[in-house]
Amino acid sequence: MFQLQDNRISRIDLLDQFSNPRAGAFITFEGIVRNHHEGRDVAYLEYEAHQKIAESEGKKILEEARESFDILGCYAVHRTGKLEIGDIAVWIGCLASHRDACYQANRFIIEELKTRLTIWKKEYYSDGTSDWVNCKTKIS
Amino acid sequence: MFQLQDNRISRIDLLDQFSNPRAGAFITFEGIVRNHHEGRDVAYLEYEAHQKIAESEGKKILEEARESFDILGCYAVHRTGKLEIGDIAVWIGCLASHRDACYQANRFIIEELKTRLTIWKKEYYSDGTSDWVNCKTKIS
Amino acid sequence: MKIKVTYFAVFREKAGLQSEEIEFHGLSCSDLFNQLSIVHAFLEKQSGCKVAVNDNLVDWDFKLSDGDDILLFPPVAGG
Amino acid sequence: MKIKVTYFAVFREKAGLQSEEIEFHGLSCSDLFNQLSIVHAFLEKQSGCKVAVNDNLVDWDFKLSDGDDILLFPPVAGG
Repeated sequence: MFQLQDNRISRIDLLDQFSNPRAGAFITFEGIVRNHHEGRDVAYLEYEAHQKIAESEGKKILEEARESFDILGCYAVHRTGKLEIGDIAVWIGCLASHRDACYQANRFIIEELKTRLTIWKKEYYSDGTSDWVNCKTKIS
Repeated sequence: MFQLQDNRISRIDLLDQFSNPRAGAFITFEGIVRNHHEGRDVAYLEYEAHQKIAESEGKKILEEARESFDILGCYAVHRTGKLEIGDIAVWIGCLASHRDACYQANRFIIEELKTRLTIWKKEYYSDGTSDWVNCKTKIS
Repeated sequence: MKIKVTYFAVFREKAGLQSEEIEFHGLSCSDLFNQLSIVHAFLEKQSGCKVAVNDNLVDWDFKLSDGDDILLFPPVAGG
Repeated sequence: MKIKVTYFAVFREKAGLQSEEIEFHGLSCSDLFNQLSIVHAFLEKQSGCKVAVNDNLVDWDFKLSDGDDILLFPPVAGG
Protein backbone atom coordinates (compact mmCIF):
# COMPACT_ATOMS: atom_id res chain seq x y z
CA MET A 1 0.00 0.00 0.00
CA PHE A 2 1.28 3.41 -0.99
CA GLN A 3 -0.22 6.67 0.11
CA LEU A 4 0.40 10.41 -0.15
CA GLN A 5 -0.90 12.43 2.74
CA ASP A 6 -1.12 16.07 3.62
CA ASN A 7 -1.44 15.58 7.37
CA ARG A 8 1.25 14.50 9.79
CA ILE A 9 2.62 10.95 9.47
CA SER A 10 2.10 9.01 12.69
CA ARG A 11 4.53 6.14 13.01
CA ILE A 12 2.42 4.59 15.74
CA ASP A 13 -0.61 4.19 13.46
CA LEU A 14 1.56 2.76 10.71
CA LEU A 15 3.12 0.11 12.92
CA ASP A 16 -0.30 -1.45 13.44
CA GLN A 17 -0.40 -2.43 9.75
CA PHE A 18 2.20 -5.12 10.29
CA SER A 19 1.58 -8.51 11.81
CA ASN A 20 2.32 -11.93 10.38
CA PRO A 21 3.32 -15.09 12.27
CA ARG A 22 5.81 -15.97 9.47
CA ALA A 23 7.68 -12.68 9.96
CA GLY A 24 11.19 -12.73 11.41
CA ALA A 25 12.26 -9.21 10.45
CA PHE A 26 10.54 -5.84 10.36
CA ILE A 27 12.42 -2.78 9.15
CA THR A 28 11.24 0.80 9.03
CA PHE A 29 12.86 3.77 7.35
CA GLU A 30 11.86 7.32 8.16
CA GLY A 31 13.03 10.26 6.12
CA ILE A 32 12.99 13.21 8.51
CA VAL A 33 13.13 16.93 7.81
CA ARG A 34 16.68 18.02 8.77
CA ASN A 35 17.64 21.49 9.98
CA HIS A 36 20.54 21.58 7.51
CA HIS A 37 21.19 20.93 3.81
CA GLU A 38 24.51 21.45 2.05
CA GLY A 39 25.68 23.83 4.77
CA ARG A 40 22.51 25.94 4.93
CA ASP A 41 20.12 26.23 7.88
CA VAL A 42 16.71 24.92 6.90
CA ALA A 43 13.68 26.48 8.64
CA TYR A 44 10.96 24.33 7.06
CA LEU A 45 10.05 22.87 3.71
CA GLU A 46 7.20 22.27 1.34
CA TYR A 47 6.48 19.27 -0.86
CA GLU A 48 4.48 19.80 -4.01
CA ALA A 49 3.18 16.70 -5.77
CA HIS A 50 1.28 15.58 -8.81
CA GLN A 51 -0.84 13.30 -6.72
CA LYS A 52 -2.32 10.93 -9.30
CA ILE A 53 0.97 10.07 -10.99
CA ALA A 54 2.91 9.98 -7.71
CA GLU A 55 0.42 7.49 -6.26
CA SER A 56 0.50 5.33 -9.35
CA GLU A 57 4.34 5.30 -9.37
CA GLY A 58 4.41 4.61 -5.62
CA LYS A 59 2.15 1.58 -6.05
CA LYS A 60 4.34 0.30 -8.91
CA ILE A 61 7.47 0.62 -6.78
CA LEU A 62 5.92 -1.41 -3.95
CA GLU A 63 4.79 -4.07 -6.43
CA GLU A 64 8.32 -4.24 -7.84
CA ALA A 65 9.70 -4.64 -4.29
CA ARG A 66 7.34 -7.56 -3.62
CA GLU A 67 8.34 -9.21 -6.91
CA SER A 68 12.09 -8.65 -6.49
CA PHE A 69 12.58 -9.54 -2.83
CA ASP A 70 11.33 -12.35 -0.62
CA ILE A 71 9.17 -10.20 1.64
CA LEU A 72 5.79 -10.66 3.28
CA GLY A 73 4.66 -7.08 2.91
CA CYS A 74 5.65 -3.47 2.42
CA TYR A 75 4.06 -0.09 2.94
CA ALA A 76 5.07 3.48 2.19
CA VAL A 77 3.66 6.91 2.94
CA HIS A 78 4.92 10.27 1.64
CA ARG A 79 3.95 13.67 3.04
CA THR A 80 2.95 16.66 0.98
CA GLY A 81 2.46 20.30 2.01
CA LYS A 82 4.39 22.22 4.64
CA LEU A 83 6.71 20.24 6.95
CA GLU A 84 8.61 21.39 10.04
CA ILE A 85 12.05 20.23 11.21
CA GLY A 86 11.70 16.75 12.74
CA ASP A 87 8.55 15.87 10.76
CA ILE A 88 8.49 12.54 8.96
CA ALA A 89 8.60 13.18 5.18
CA VAL A 90 8.50 9.55 4.15
CA TRP A 91 7.87 6.31 6.05
CA ILE A 92 8.65 2.85 4.68
CA GLY A 93 7.96 -0.43 6.44
CA CYS A 94 8.94 -3.91 5.22
CA LEU A 95 8.16 -7.28 6.76
CA ALA A 96 9.95 -10.51 5.80
CA SER A 97 10.85 -13.95 7.07
CA HIS A 98 14.56 -13.10 6.93
CA ARG A 99 16.45 -9.85 7.46
CA ASP A 100 18.53 -9.74 4.30
CA ALA A 101 15.55 -9.45 1.93
CA CYS A 102 13.96 -7.04 4.38
CA TYR A 103 16.91 -4.58 4.36
CA GLN A 104 17.25 -4.86 0.57
CA ALA A 105 13.57 -4.23 -0.12
CA ASN A 106 13.47 -1.26 2.27
CA ARG A 107 16.49 0.34 0.64
CA PHE A 108 15.15 -0.36 -2.86
CA ILE A 109 11.87 1.38 -2.05
CA ILE A 110 13.42 4.61 -0.74
CA GLU A 111 15.87 4.86 -3.65
CA GLU A 112 13.06 4.38 -6.18
CA LEU A 113 10.66 6.75 -4.42
CA LYS A 114 13.28 9.48 -4.46
CA THR A 115 13.78 9.36 -8.22
CA ARG A 116 10.36 8.32 -9.50
CA LEU A 117 7.64 10.04 -7.47
CA THR A 118 6.36 13.27 -9.02
CA ILE A 119 7.17 15.23 -5.88
CA TRP A 120 9.22 18.40 -5.52
CA LYS A 121 10.82 19.76 -2.39
CA LYS A 122 11.24 23.46 -1.72
CA GLU A 123 13.48 24.32 1.20
CA TYR A 124 12.96 27.55 3.14
CA TYR A 125 16.13 28.74 4.88
CA SER A 126 16.51 30.69 8.10
CA ASP A 127 18.00 33.61 6.12
CA GLY A 128 14.67 34.06 4.34
CA THR A 129 15.67 32.54 1.00
CA SER A 130 14.27 29.36 -0.52
CA ASP A 131 15.33 26.80 -3.07
CA TRP A 132 13.90 23.92 -5.06
CA VAL A 133 16.12 21.03 -4.08
CA ASN A 134 17.82 19.24 -6.99
CA CYS A 135 17.05 22.13 -9.32
CA LYS A 136 19.94 24.41 -10.12
CA THR A 137 17.92 27.61 -9.81
CA LYS A 138 17.88 29.62 -6.64
CA ILE A 139 14.84 31.72 -5.88
CA SER A 140 15.14 34.41 -3.25
CA MET B 1 22.62 2.47 24.85
CA PHE B 2 22.36 -1.30 24.96
CA GLN B 3 20.05 -3.24 27.18
CA LEU B 4 18.93 -6.80 27.89
CA GLN B 5 15.43 -7.15 29.20
CA ASP B 6 13.27 -9.96 30.43
CA ASN B 7 9.95 -8.18 29.88
CA ARG B 8 8.26 -7.46 26.56
CA ILE B 9 9.95 -4.98 24.19
CA SER B 10 7.63 -2.07 23.43
CA ARG B 11 8.57 -0.35 20.19
CA ILE B 12 6.47 2.65 21.16
CA ASP B 13 8.56 3.38 24.25
CA LEU B 14 11.79 2.94 22.30
CA LEU B 15 10.79 5.39 19.57
CA ASP B 16 10.70 8.18 22.15
CA GLN B 17 14.48 7.87 22.60
CA PHE B 18 15.11 9.42 19.21
CA SER B 19 14.93 13.09 18.41
CA ASN B 20 17.57 15.32 16.88
CA PRO B 21 17.05 18.32 14.57
CA ARG B 22 20.11 17.24 12.51
CA ALA B 23 18.54 13.87 11.76
CA GLY B 24 17.41 13.09 8.22
CA ALA B 25 17.07 9.32 8.54
CA PHE B 26 15.81 6.99 11.24
CA ILE B 27 15.89 3.23 10.72
CA THR B 28 14.61 0.51 12.99
CA PHE B 29 15.17 -3.22 12.78
CA GLU B 30 13.05 -5.67 14.71
CA GLY B 31 13.92 -9.33 14.94
CA ILE B 32 10.61 -11.09 15.50
CA VAL B 33 9.89 -14.62 16.71
CA ARG B 34 8.80 -16.56 13.61
CA ASN B 35 6.46 -19.56 13.62
CA HIS B 36 8.87 -21.54 11.45
CA HIS B 37 12.58 -22.41 11.33
CA GLU B 38 14.20 -24.67 8.74
CA GLY B 39 10.89 -26.28 7.93
CA ARG B 40 9.78 -26.91 11.52
CA ASP B 41 6.81 -25.31 13.28
CA VAL B 42 7.99 -23.21 16.20
CA ALA B 43 5.62 -22.90 19.17
CA TYR B 44 7.73 -20.51 21.29
CA LEU B 45 11.34 -20.00 22.30
CA GLU B 46 13.58 -19.15 25.19
CA TYR B 47 16.68 -16.99 25.29
CA GLU B 48 19.29 -17.73 27.90
CA ALA B 49 21.99 -15.11 28.42
CA HIS B 50 25.13 -14.42 30.39
CA GLN B 51 23.89 -10.96 31.21
CA LYS B 52 27.08 -9.18 32.28
CA ILE B 53 29.17 -10.19 29.28
CA ALA B 54 26.26 -9.79 26.84
CA GLU B 55 25.69 -6.24 28.08
CA SER B 56 29.36 -5.38 27.87
CA GLU B 57 29.61 -6.78 24.30
CA GLY B 58 26.39 -5.00 23.32
CA LYS B 59 27.80 -1.66 24.50
CA LYS B 60 31.04 -2.29 22.59
CA ILE B 61 29.13 -3.05 19.39
CA LEU B 62 27.16 0.20 19.64
CA GLU B 63 30.39 2.14 20.27
CA GLU B 64 31.95 0.51 17.21
CA ALA B 65 28.90 1.50 15.15
CA ARG B 66 29.22 5.13 16.25
CA GLU B 67 32.94 5.14 15.40
CA SER B 68 32.57 3.39 12.04
CA PHE B 69 29.52 5.17 10.61
CA ASP B 70 28.45 8.80 10.45
CA ILE B 71 25.42 8.45 12.71
CA LEU B 72 23.88 10.64 15.40
CA GLY B 73 22.83 7.82 17.69
CA CYS B 74 22.00 4.16 18.03
CA TYR B 75 20.18 1.98 20.49
CA ALA B 76 19.61 -1.74 20.85
CA VAL B 77 17.57 -3.97 23.14
CA HIS B 78 17.59 -7.77 23.32
CA ARG B 79 14.99 -9.91 25.05
CA THR B 80 15.72 -12.81 27.35
CA GLY B 81 13.40 -15.46 28.79
CA LYS B 82 10.37 -17.02 27.13
CA LEU B 83 9.10 -15.41 23.91
CA GLU B 84 5.93 -16.12 21.95
CA ILE B 85 5.45 -16.00 18.16
CA GLY B 86 5.31 -12.34 17.06
CA ASP B 87 7.28 -11.05 20.06
CA ILE B 88 10.18 -8.71 19.38
CA ALA B 89 13.45 -10.53 20.19
CA VAL B 90 15.75 -7.66 19.29
CA TRP B 91 15.13 -3.98 18.46
CA ILE B 92 17.74 -1.71 16.87
CA GLY B 93 17.28 1.98 16.10
CA CYS B 94 19.76 4.24 14.30
CA LEU B 95 19.54 7.97 13.66
CA ALA B 96 21.73 9.80 11.12
CA SER B 97 21.86 12.87 8.92
CA HIS B 98 21.90 10.69 5.80
CA ARG B 99 20.32 7.36 5.00
CA ASP B 100 23.33 5.45 3.69
CA ALA B 101 25.24 5.53 7.00
CA CYS B 102 21.98 4.81 8.80
CA TYR B 103 21.27 1.59 6.87
CA GLN B 104 24.89 0.47 7.16
CA ALA B 105 25.09 1.07 10.93
CA ASN B 106 21.78 -0.69 11.53
CA ARG B 107 22.87 -3.74 9.55
CA PHE B 108 26.29 -3.78 11.22
CA ILE B 109 24.70 -3.81 14.68
CA ILE B 110 22.39 -6.78 14.05
CA GLU B 111 25.15 -8.84 12.41
CA GLU B 112 27.51 -8.20 15.33
CA LEU B 113 24.84 -8.79 18.00
CA LYS B 114 24.04 -12.16 16.46
CA THR B 115 27.59 -13.44 16.67
CA ARG B 116 28.97 -11.69 19.75
CA LEU B 117 26.28 -11.52 22.44
CA THR B 118 26.46 -14.34 24.95
CA ILE B 119 22.87 -15.35 24.27
CA TRP B 120 21.49 -18.76 23.33
CA LYS B 121 18.18 -19.54 21.71
CA LYS B 122 16.21 -22.68 22.39
CA GLU B 123 13.31 -23.32 20.06
CA TYR B 124 10.31 -25.33 21.23
CA TYR B 125 8.43 -26.98 18.37
CA SER B 126 4.75 -27.77 18.03
CA ASP B 127 5.59 -31.51 17.98
CA GLY B 128 6.88 -31.23 21.55
CA THR B 129 10.61 -31.36 20.76
CA SER B 130 13.10 -28.55 21.31
CA ASP B 131 16.48 -27.55 19.97
CA TRP B 132 19.32 -25.16 20.72
CA VAL B 133 19.59 -23.13 17.54
CA ASN B 134 23.06 -23.16 15.93
CA CYS B 135 24.10 -26.12 18.02
CA LYS B 136 24.22 -29.44 16.26
CA THR B 137 22.64 -31.36 19.11
CA LYS B 138 18.95 -32.07 19.22
CA ILE B 139 17.31 -32.48 22.60
CA SER B 140 13.88 -34.13 22.69
CA MET C 1 -1.77 21.36 -33.38
CA LYS C 2 -3.17 22.91 -30.22
CA ILE C 3 -2.02 21.43 -26.93
CA LYS C 4 -2.20 22.31 -23.23
CA VAL C 5 0.95 22.38 -21.07
CA THR C 6 0.88 22.40 -17.27
CA TYR C 7 4.01 23.31 -15.28
CA PHE C 8 5.14 22.10 -11.89
CA ALA C 9 7.45 23.38 -9.16
CA VAL C 10 10.41 25.36 -10.55
CA PHE C 11 8.98 25.21 -14.10
CA ARG C 12 5.77 26.88 -12.92
CA GLU C 13 7.76 29.58 -11.13
CA LYS C 14 10.04 30.24 -14.10
CA ALA C 15 7.23 30.21 -16.66
CA GLY C 16 5.26 32.49 -14.33
CA LEU C 17 2.12 30.52 -15.03
CA GLN C 18 0.49 27.26 -14.06
CA SER C 19 -0.60 26.18 -17.54
CA GLU C 20 -1.06 27.48 -21.05
CA GLU C 21 -2.58 26.43 -24.36
CA ILE C 22 -0.07 26.65 -27.18
CA GLU C 23 0.17 26.08 -30.92
CA PHE C 24 2.81 23.38 -31.44
CA HIS C 25 4.44 22.51 -34.79
CA GLY C 26 6.90 19.82 -33.62
CA LEU C 27 6.35 16.09 -33.28
CA SER C 28 7.56 14.68 -29.99
CA CYS C 29 7.64 15.60 -26.32
CA SER C 30 11.34 16.18 -26.81
CA ASP C 31 10.62 18.82 -29.47
CA LEU C 32 8.14 20.45 -27.09
CA PHE C 33 10.65 20.46 -24.24
CA ASN C 34 13.28 22.15 -26.40
CA GLN C 35 10.80 24.78 -27.59
CA LEU C 36 9.54 25.58 -24.08
CA SER C 37 13.06 25.64 -22.63
CA ILE C 38 13.86 28.50 -25.00
CA VAL C 39 10.57 30.36 -24.45
CA HIS C 40 10.72 30.17 -20.65
CA ALA C 41 14.51 29.99 -20.17
CA PHE C 42 14.44 26.58 -18.44
CA LEU C 43 17.98 25.46 -17.67
CA GLU C 44 17.14 21.89 -16.66
CA LYS C 45 18.44 19.01 -18.72
CA GLN C 46 15.72 16.99 -20.42
CA SER C 47 17.20 13.73 -19.13
CA GLY C 48 16.51 14.78 -15.52
CA CYS C 49 12.92 15.81 -16.20
CA LYS C 50 9.73 13.84 -16.80
CA VAL C 51 6.73 14.33 -19.03
CA ALA C 52 3.17 13.00 -18.88
CA VAL C 53 0.59 13.02 -21.65
CA ASN C 54 -3.06 12.71 -20.63
CA ASP C 55 -1.97 11.71 -17.10
CA ASN C 56 0.45 8.95 -18.13
CA LEU C 57 4.22 9.23 -17.90
CA VAL C 58 5.70 8.80 -21.40
CA ASP C 59 9.15 8.72 -23.01
CA TRP C 60 10.53 11.88 -24.55
CA ASP C 61 10.10 10.48 -28.09
CA PHE C 62 6.35 10.10 -27.56
CA LYS C 63 4.47 11.73 -30.50
CA LEU C 64 1.97 14.41 -29.54
CA SER C 65 -1.52 14.81 -31.00
CA ASP C 66 -3.91 17.72 -31.25
CA GLY C 67 -5.71 18.30 -27.96
CA ASP C 68 -3.13 16.50 -25.80
CA ASP C 69 -2.78 17.51 -22.20
CA ILE C 70 0.92 17.67 -21.27
CA LEU C 71 2.40 17.81 -17.75
CA LEU C 72 5.97 19.08 -17.59
CA PHE C 73 7.89 17.89 -14.52
CA PRO C 74 11.27 19.28 -13.43
CA PRO C 75 13.73 16.93 -11.65
CA VAL C 76 11.87 15.28 -8.77
CA ALA C 77 13.00 15.25 -5.14
CA GLY C 78 10.93 12.90 -3.04
CA GLY C 79 12.00 11.50 0.29
CA MET D 1 45.55 -26.21 39.79
CA LYS D 2 41.97 -26.03 40.97
CA ILE D 3 39.51 -24.10 38.81
CA LYS D 4 35.76 -23.61 38.54
CA VAL D 5 33.93 -24.14 35.25
CA THR D 6 30.39 -22.92 34.60
CA TYR D 7 28.42 -24.24 31.63
CA PHE D 8 25.78 -22.51 29.52
CA ALA D 9 22.91 -23.62 27.30
CA VAL D 10 23.65 -26.88 25.48
CA PHE D 11 26.89 -27.36 27.43
CA ARG D 12 24.98 -27.24 30.70
CA GLU D 13 22.45 -29.75 29.41
CA LYS D 14 25.12 -32.15 28.10
CA ALA D 15 27.32 -31.89 31.18
CA GLY D 16 24.22 -32.39 33.30
CA LEU D 17 25.41 -29.71 35.69
CA GLN D 18 25.62 -25.95 35.94
CA SER D 19 29.17 -25.74 37.26
CA GLU D 20 31.91 -27.84 38.77
CA GLU D 21 35.28 -27.42 40.46
CA ILE D 22 37.96 -29.45 38.76
CA GLU D 23 41.61 -30.27 39.08
CA PHE D 24 43.28 -29.05 35.84
CA HIS D 25 46.79 -30.00 34.71
CA GLY D 26 46.87 -28.21 31.35
CA LEU D 27 47.88 -24.63 30.53
CA SER D 28 45.43 -22.81 28.32
CA CYS D 29 41.68 -22.45 27.85
CA SER D 30 42.15 -24.49 24.70
CA ASP D 31 43.58 -27.38 26.76
CA LEU D 32 40.64 -27.11 29.12
CA PHE D 33 38.13 -27.12 26.26
CA ASN D 34 39.68 -30.27 24.80
CA GLN D 35 39.67 -32.01 28.16
CA LEU D 36 36.03 -31.10 28.93
CA SER D 37 34.88 -32.03 25.42
CA ILE D 38 36.07 -35.56 26.08
CA VAL D 39 34.69 -35.77 29.61
CA HIS D 40 31.23 -34.43 28.69
CA ALA D 41 31.07 -35.52 25.01
CA PHE D 42 30.73 -31.99 23.65
CA LEU D 43 30.66 -32.10 19.84
CA GLU D 44 30.96 -28.35 19.29
CA LYS D 45 34.04 -27.00 17.51
CA GLN D 46 36.20 -24.79 19.69
CA SER D 47 36.28 -22.06 17.02
CA GLY D 48 32.51 -21.54 17.29
CA CYS D 49 32.55 -21.34 21.10
CA LYS D 50 33.65 -18.62 23.53
CA VAL D 51 35.35 -18.64 26.89
CA ALA D 52 35.50 -16.11 29.71
CA VAL D 53 37.90 -16.06 32.64
CA ASN D 54 36.87 -14.13 35.72
CA ASP D 55 34.01 -12.52 33.71
CA ASN D 56 36.15 -11.34 30.76
CA LEU D 57 36.05 -12.91 27.32
CA VAL D 58 39.54 -14.22 26.46
CA ASP D 59 41.26 -15.96 23.56
CA TRP D 60 41.60 -19.74 23.61
CA ASP D 61 45.36 -19.52 24.21
CA PHE D 62 44.80 -17.59 27.46
CA LYS D 63 46.81 -19.26 30.29
CA LEU D 64 44.80 -20.34 33.31
CA SER D 65 45.79 -19.86 36.96
CA ASP D 66 44.78 -21.58 40.15
CA GLY D 67 41.42 -20.36 41.39
CA ASP D 68 40.24 -19.04 38.01
CA ASP D 69 36.54 -18.88 37.31
CA ILE D 70 35.86 -20.10 33.77
CA LEU D 71 32.63 -19.65 31.79
CA LEU D 72 32.23 -22.03 28.86
CA PHE D 73 29.93 -20.72 26.12
CA PRO D 74 28.62 -22.84 23.24
CA PRO D 75 27.98 -21.11 19.85
CA VAL D 76 25.80 -18.07 20.50
CA ALA D 77 22.52 -17.31 18.73
CA GLY D 78 21.32 -13.81 19.47
CA GLY D 79 18.77 -11.91 17.38
